[in-house]
Amino acid sequence: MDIRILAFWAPVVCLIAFLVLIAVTYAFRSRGESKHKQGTEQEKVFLSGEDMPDAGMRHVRAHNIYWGFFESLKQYYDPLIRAHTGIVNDYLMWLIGVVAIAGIVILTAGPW
Amino acid sequence: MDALTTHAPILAIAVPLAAAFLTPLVGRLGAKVRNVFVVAILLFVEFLVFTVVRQVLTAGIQVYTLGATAAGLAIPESHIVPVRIILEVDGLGAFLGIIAATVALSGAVYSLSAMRGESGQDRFYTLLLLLTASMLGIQYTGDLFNLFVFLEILSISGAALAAFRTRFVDAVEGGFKYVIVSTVSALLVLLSIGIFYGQYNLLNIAAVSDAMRYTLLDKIALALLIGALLTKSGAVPSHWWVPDTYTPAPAGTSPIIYASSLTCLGAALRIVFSLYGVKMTVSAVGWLVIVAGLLSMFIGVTMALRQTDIKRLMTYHVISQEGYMLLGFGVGLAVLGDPQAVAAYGREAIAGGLFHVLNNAFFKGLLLLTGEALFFALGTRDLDRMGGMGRTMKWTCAFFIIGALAISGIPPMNGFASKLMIYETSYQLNPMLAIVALIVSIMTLASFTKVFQAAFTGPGLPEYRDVKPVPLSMKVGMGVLAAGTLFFSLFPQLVLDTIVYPATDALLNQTMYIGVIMGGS
Amino acid sequence: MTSLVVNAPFVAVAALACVGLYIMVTQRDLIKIVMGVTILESAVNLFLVSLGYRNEGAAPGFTHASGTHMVLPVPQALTLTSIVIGVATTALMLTLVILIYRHTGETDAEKSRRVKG
Amino acid sequence: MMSVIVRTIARLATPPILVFGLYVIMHGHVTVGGGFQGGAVFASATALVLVAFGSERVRRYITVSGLTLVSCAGAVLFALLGFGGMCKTFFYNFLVGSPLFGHIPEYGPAHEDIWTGGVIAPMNIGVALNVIASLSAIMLTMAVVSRKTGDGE
Repeated sequence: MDIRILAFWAPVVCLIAFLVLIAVTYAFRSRGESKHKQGTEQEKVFLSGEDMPDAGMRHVRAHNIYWGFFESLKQYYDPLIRAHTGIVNDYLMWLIGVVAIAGIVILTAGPW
Repeated sequence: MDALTTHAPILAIAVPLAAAFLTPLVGRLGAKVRNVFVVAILLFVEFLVFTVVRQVLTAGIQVYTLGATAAGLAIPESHIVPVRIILEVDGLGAFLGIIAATVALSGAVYSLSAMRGESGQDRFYTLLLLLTASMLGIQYTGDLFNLFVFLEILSISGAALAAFRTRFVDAVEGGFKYVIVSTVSALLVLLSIGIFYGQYNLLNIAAVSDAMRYTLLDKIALALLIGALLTKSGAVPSHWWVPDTYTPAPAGTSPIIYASSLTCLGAALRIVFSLYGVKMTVSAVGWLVIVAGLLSMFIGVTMALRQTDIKRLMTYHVISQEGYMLLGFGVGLAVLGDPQAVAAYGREAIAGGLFHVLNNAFFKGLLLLTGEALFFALGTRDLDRMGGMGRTMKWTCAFFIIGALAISGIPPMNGFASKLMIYETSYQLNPMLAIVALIVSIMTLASFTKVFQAAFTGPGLPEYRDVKPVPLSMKVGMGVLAAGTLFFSLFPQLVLDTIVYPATDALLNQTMYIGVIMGGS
Repeated sequence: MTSLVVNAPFVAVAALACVGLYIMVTQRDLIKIVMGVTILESAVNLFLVSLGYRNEGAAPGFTHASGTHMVLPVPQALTLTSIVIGVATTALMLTLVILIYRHTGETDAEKSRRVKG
Repeated sequence: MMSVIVRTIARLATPPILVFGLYVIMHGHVTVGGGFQGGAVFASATALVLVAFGSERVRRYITVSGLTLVSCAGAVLFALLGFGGMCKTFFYNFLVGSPLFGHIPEYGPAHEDIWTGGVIAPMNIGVALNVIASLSAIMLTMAVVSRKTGDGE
């Protein structure tokens, strides 16, 4: 009864490793170019010489994210979305269905 | 102090119940007095719950008999009535009690300022306290009928809370769907309780379990109970109500309603392990639970990826994480008849599931609260209309990162620890289970990256230029849950040894649960 | 014949439960769904009360009871509790239906639905 | 507001309904009945009055906030009686043997003795207060709400 799967898992060690990594990263970063000037053209994003668009235009909105994933899995998603009708009758039907499935499994299962 | 320890189980239920009805009276003295009253009561409940935990850990299963001359007299001297109405708190009840009390406390603190300006706050806190009392009641009771009564109180108060902001049409609709689905499932539970009473003339869980012969009627009752309680805990394929109900739940209530779903999961565990145990065909029921778990995981996470409503996205993760727990419990259940397999990985699987329940109550509750904080500040839940909120709402952003890292199972966090236990054990039953679980974990990370990218990063949007950070009490409410998450992350072994393994052993040791009441063994 | 008489309440329970479930699944009107839930509830209550019947047992009232064998009134207490809870749930359901009607002007489950997916 | 026949019948029927409700409440521990049953009977008088005289008129005498107060008071009374048994265990019948509802009846058929049952009789009263007030509040609210909806059409 004394097998512990988490016995080798030490989050504190993991945390210390992360802190060391962060320190190393910071050390590298501090060796970088220091001639950066606040409040000049250097702060702006360089877009092939174009002007930077407005904040609203620059932000990638939520529905654009993973668009390709949904597009390629259309065959999986379409029936799934259609099943989520939001009609309370369907919810009750599924509830009865779950009870029925559980009943069939339990009644047909033999001992062990 | 001694009397308090003896009476702690009933006080943990009765104090919030009585306070719920006192709240409207106290509310007449002013909003400040009422808020202090509610928080004080919940702090007291928290204290009582920890008293119960200490008692259970040191002195074994706690039995409290209502109306007897002494707390331990479960079976009356005259034997006219078979078993009195009792509370029987074992490791599982104590463990879930911590979740219920802590989440309720943080939710109530969060609501103090989040509810400011809403009308009918007295009723809000009444319902909140009722929900707390019913959660503790379900976990502590040793009586099937009380289980049903508390289940109904939980449904009614949960639905009324979900529909509390009646000015929103989705709130009313979510509350209606919840009350219909949970009433029907509670009626199915009552039907199976009737079946038990008709056969054995008993209502006590331990006594029914002792007399159980696993007849045809018992099988039907088991199917009814499993179907109803899985629905109440939001497992696929009857998870439909979960997003509709959780999404519009006001202020700090969505984590509490989530805790109530976990409570129903706890009730299912009580039924399956303590009431039926090895008397049923455990492998069939175990695989049923595993399949429900896999479906919940996969469908939950794939639906979550698509959502653009921040809270709706998070509620689909509620379903998906429910799947992990069910996978753990199912693996443990499937091998329950085989003591060697239980020792090799069954016990660890159940412990992993329970640890995931504990972790989820904290980090998932935290995420739901951050979603509500964004709604509070911006007046919208639509991710498409958000952006750059990490610049103004720094605390909310930090809490979100903690919760998101934990739920996706990124190594130093507690979500990784509990998921690791589930992967390792389910791999030993069937490698496919662990593979599905890993894929789902990746998709979880992907969907929270999407939320983080859409809501917190990016340039500060002009329409939200004068958004203010959330008030102090909301930060405190989220902070309690975040602190819990970090604590479980840093000391998983301590938490497992102190509360999770006792709860696991309480589930596995059915003879002990029966023997405490019926004597013998 | 006697088995039919003894089992008549249980047949009624099954019939009522089927009617309730059928209404809940097929009828789209919210009020009718609430009615279906209430019918299912009465089926369960009838089931509990029928379980309480004991041959030649007296009603457990302490006045003018005949004989000395009284029925243990547990099923009756359960039924009563379940009726009380039923009143509360029905009131809540009807309140929410009224609110849905006020918001959407519909009592149809499909037309009044605002969230899905 | 209904026709004069309905109103007259309602005037005549209300007092007996109230008395019968009180009887069922007060004898709940010796005969069939109790707080909920009696409370429901009592509250049915509210329904009758509401239907016969209309919610506008009823609202002049009883308000929802007042009813909430009564209902909470009933629940608190019930809870206090439960806490009262804490000298032994919760819900312990601490009134047995005392002059207040404390007589111990003999086993089997007995004469009516209303002073039995211990805490059960006061608990019935608490439950009845709660049930009367909350049922009336529900009916009053629904009457008012449905009136408003009717006007909006």
